[in-house]
Amino acid sequence: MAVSAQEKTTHPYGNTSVMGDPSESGRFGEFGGMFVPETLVPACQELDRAFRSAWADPVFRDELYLLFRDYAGRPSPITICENLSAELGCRILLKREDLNHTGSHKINSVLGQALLAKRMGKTRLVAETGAGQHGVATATAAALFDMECIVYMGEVDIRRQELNVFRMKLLGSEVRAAQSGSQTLKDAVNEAMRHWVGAVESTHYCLGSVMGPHPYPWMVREFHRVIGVEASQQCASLLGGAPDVVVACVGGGSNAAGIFSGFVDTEAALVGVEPAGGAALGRAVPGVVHGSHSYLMQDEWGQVLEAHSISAGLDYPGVGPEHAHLAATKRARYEPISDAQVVEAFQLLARTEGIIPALEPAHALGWIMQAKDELAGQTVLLNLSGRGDKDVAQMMEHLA
Amino acid sequence: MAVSAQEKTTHPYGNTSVMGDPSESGRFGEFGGMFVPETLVPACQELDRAFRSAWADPVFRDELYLLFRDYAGRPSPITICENLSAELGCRILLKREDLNHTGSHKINSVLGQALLAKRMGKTRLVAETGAGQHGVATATAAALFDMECIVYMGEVDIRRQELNVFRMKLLGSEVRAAQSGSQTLKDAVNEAMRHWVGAVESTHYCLGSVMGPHPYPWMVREFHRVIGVEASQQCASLLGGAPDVVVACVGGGSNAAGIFSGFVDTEAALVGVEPAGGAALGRAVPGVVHGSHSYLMQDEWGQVLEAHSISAGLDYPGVGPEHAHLAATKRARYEPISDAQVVEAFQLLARTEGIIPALEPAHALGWIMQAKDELAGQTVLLNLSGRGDKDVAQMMEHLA
Amino acid sequence: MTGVLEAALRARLDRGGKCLVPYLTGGLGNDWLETVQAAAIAGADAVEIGIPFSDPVMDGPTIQLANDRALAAGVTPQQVFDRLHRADIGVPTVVMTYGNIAYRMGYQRFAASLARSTVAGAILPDIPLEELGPWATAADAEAIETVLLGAPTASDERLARIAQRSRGFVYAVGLLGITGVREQLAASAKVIAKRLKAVTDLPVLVGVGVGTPRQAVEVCEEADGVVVGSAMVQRMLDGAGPDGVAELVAEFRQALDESTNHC
Amino acid sequence: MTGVLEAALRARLDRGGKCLVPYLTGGLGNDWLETVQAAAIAGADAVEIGIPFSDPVMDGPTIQLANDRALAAGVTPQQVFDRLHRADIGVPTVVMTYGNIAYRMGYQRFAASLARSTVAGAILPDIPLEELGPWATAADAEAIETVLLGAPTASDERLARIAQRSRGFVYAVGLLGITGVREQLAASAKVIAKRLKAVTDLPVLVGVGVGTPRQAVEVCEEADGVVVGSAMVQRMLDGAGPDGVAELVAEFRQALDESTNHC
Ligand SMILES: Cc1ncc(COP(=O)(O)O)c(C=O)c1O
Ligand SMILES: Cc1ncc(COP(=O)(O)O)c(C=O)c1O
Repeated sequence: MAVSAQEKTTHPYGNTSVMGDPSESGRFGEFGGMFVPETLVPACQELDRAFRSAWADPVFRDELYLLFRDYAGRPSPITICENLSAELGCRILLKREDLNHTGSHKINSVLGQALLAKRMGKTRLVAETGAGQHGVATATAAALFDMECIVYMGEVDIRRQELNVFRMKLLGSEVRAAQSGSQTLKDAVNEAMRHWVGAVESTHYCLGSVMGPHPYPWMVREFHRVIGVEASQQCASLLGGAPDVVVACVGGGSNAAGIFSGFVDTEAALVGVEPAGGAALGRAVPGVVHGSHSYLMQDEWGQVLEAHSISAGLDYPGVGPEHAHLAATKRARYEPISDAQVVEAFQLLARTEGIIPALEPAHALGWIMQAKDELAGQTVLLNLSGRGDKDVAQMMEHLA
Repeated sequence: MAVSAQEKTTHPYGNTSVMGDPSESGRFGEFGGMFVPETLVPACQELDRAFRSAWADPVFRDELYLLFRDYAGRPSPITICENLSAELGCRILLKREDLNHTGSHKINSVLGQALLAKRMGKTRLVAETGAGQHGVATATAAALFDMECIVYMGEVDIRRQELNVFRMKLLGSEVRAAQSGSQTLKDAVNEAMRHWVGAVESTHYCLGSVMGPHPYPWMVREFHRVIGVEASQQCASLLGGAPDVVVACVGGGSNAAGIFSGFVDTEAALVGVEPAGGAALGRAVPGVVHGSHSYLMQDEWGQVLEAHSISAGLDYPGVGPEHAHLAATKRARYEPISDAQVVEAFQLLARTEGIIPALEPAHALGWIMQAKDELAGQTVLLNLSGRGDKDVAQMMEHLA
Repeated sequence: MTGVLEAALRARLDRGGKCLVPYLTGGLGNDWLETVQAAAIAGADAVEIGIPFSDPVMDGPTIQLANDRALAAGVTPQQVFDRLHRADIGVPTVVMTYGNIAYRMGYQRFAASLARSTVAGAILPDIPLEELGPWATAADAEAIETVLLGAPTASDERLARIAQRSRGFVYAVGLLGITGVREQLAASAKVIAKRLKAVTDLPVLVGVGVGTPRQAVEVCEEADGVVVGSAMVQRMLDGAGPDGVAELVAEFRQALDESTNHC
Repeated sequence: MTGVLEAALRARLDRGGKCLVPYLTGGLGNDWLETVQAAAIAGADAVEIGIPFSDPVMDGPTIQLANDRALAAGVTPQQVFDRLHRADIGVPTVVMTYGNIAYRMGYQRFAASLARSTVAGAILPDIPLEELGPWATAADAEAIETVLLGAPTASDERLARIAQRSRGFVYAVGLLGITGVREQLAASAKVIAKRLKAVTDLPVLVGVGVGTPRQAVEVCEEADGVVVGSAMVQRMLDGAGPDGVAELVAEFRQALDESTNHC
């Protein structure tokens, strides 16, 4: 079974686990943990136990594998980009998460979490969403598993993304406005957590990235590990081994964690690309918010700042703790990219390869464009985490 | 190689070929042919020769197979719909063409045609499009193959579908308005043909369905046959044989032809579903237009009528000649469905399975809903020809 | 047996002249039949009468517009036939329409209707040689001369087969493209005329892209004559009436006659 | 060694009374410190002072709004400390804020700041038992009493561990949910109080969902007292000023006293 093929990665980078299991206290090096209101601690612990047991259970893995294959359309292919490679002077391979059902990698984790929630006897899902990608994915899983679902979305985002709101409703979910704070993603996380505090017994909080309290950063990464497992097998057969560089965009960090996990034990350089206006890793200021100890954009007093990015999916001021660990241990590097470069990349991929990327992975391509001298002659695997359909209207206005 | 696995189908239904090769004169029974201006006859004949030679060439098939796999994301899975089956009382399987790159089955034919055009030394593609699906797919292939591309679209449709116009431009294509007649799909076909008449030496006309002059109906069906080949193998392993019923929507008829071809030599009932307002097969009035002899919506004098459907992709007054043949020989039946039933089906699939279908295949589901008494206990394979993202804005207005 | 269309054209050629066949849209305006008659008087050797069709794929914007206008006014093929019936035109007529109009009426009924209206010939541009059988049978039975098109894309061998099956004349397609007036005569126009002349004794008339008397004269260095469509139809659309169209026909006539020193 | 917070609460309990701890948002309005003082005079046994945080996940709309307003006015933790420094309040104070405020300043510096401002205790609701180590070390060193929360979702065994590590009192979370006034006292409120009482000698005060004097009296059938947050903060938001808040504190005081026949 493809999913379970690469059960354990080896950890050649020091004695703290590098993309292996976190410590007992849910830590990757010094990052992670379970910084949640007391009411949620038993729920997180229950989830930790349930996930450990499910993930060790071949029946659960089989079920998830079948969902991945027969519902989500996995494995996603790797596309070798001849035209783009010629243009940039390095060999570019795309891991095509854009071809998954609902159009991004998000479906991997959402199917895993819904399956787990069902196994735990939960009947409801609650989720946060920014632009709506994770909300639509969660609503999708809720429809499939016949679960009630409530999605929190910032009031401002609800107005900006009315089509995704409609999608979630079509899928049978209820969308609720997060009206506090900046009324965007981080406030939706707050509201979803608050909702969870009040409904913790019947409800699973379906978190959208490798963030939040333990076991989320680990669990969500494990559900996305399929990206890396597939990609490493595909690269083995296409390239005879790992690529020189693996690049992914980083919002919370789930797609990056998924693909990095396939290559962390190889010689490949791992590069995460953040929006310049939301570079939690780039600034490297630690904090404890939304459940974990990680890097966080904040002012001198610890008040959380708003991130700013052309891409709603990267508009998050924090980042998953495992990335903080990968950055601190220097196993991965993290680079900022400007909105303008992202727009260039978005257009370049469409024009040269007939693939309109989501703005999020266009960040990763933007970095490749910018670093092309450094990358000359190398083989670069880019995680194309989602398709650009959701961004086309925005880009039409932007480029008008 | 999966694509070539089912090289020849047997023809148990009479002595005219049923989804085998057409006759020398490009006919399926009495339908088909090459009704084009003299200028285009040599081009169609050249295309016929080129296609025959390419299709017999394992190198070409391999190349196409790799494109299908590594670029378009094939094979598309089959999803067994537990919830929907419980609701409708028959076992429903979906062939997931919605998961293909660009979101519908259209990519199959477009990759085949572009690869063939390149092989023929053509440097330009011209295409017609209605709502923009085939136009976007063609523009995609043009970008990938680095070919010039011009897409004709009705002036009215250009206004209705500005996002798809923008997509095509992003992909490097030029979109031109068809300003004559009803300014919709059939006029775009006229304009594309006119353009082809004037540029026939350098240009391949990348037709969007199993219509037009020979060899298009045959060639386009052959490129889509991958749907049926995969599905028949998948059904063999899932069901131990063919399903009881195979259902697909019919505009020009390409997705239906693709999936039918995998089951025409089995006991499975084949059902094509047309919009009630565009039921060329339902009315069964023959005509010769856009290159072939087939059924056609027309007035008593032979003037072509406009089709009316909630779904732009089925808004075409004609139908591919092979479907006329399948109808005349009773190997397939064709059923009309109302817009209202389509909207129900659209919502039902989203709510029960977490899959938002395109409005076109929602026609096929609408028929299943309507015929559920007849279908009770049967196994029904539905070709989910595309995803609904393109239709979400329209449905939001419609359901508001 | 030579048909009336061929005979009329041969008569002009025998006199050392070049043939002029204006194309006029049937049913476009109330005076379209008068326009046909005026064109004949002004020097047409035959008149091509378009029967409007909803989807004219060989036609450019001018003739498309003429079609759309006529159809919007409710014109039907039958009405065109009815008005041609026993109309005194003085030169042979040939209808031009698309396959589906004839097919829908039934090839036999269509051919019979033409014969009853004393139309000499028919041009169905989307019924090429390979598909001609059923129509040709019906047309031949009613002695309707079916004019076939020969285009630059055809091989010599194909042109020969086309010419052989054509009746009345061979319609040489002057360029790769649809009907419409161009600034310049395409180089292909004389080439196709020459190629066709090499394989047939029938009159070879060039159409598509012959929009001015100068172009007509130029192409007639090789061709036996011209079919002039969009330029004529544009006059009809402009509301020039029978006189206005006749004037243009006369200009072409004069130019052609002068070029051959023929009157 | 019993801290001042615990001592003050025990004193009330020893007199046969029930403890009342109003929660007030630090920095909300210019008169917030006067409001704290007025609450003390009106009968609070201690005052909980919220330090505004941008992302208060345990708080409902009322306290969120109070946070947002105070932050919009530019309040910083340091300003709250500065005003508390040597202010004469008359009862112990305990700050409530979220982990990141303390973490960002540095746990030691944060604890030292509290001590310098004679704040007796601290509540950091998103630093649960498992994550408490570094903060507890810093707090203990400065003799800051860290109040821990015990929630209905915890096992008895967990409640015992929480109570054992708590200082000052144990904060019993009255319901599954965030702060805010409810119509009815949740059934869970008395249950959690009883469960905690069974595992600790520390005062057990119920907070979250105690919004009226009646609810306070009801829950004190099991609990040693109450923390009243949103109801108080709502008065501050309504602009009731020190007197308006004091009035509400007095109502709670009176109801609790009457229920115990204590004065
Ligand atoms: C396509 C796509 N990529 C990336 C992201 C960012 O999330 P993460 O960093 O967790 O992969 C999102 C979030 O919405 C997304 O939609
Ligand atoms: C998703 C989808 N299905 C079906 C069709 C209809 O085409 P056909 O009948 O050729 O399959 C279209 C046309 O745009 C389409 O987009």
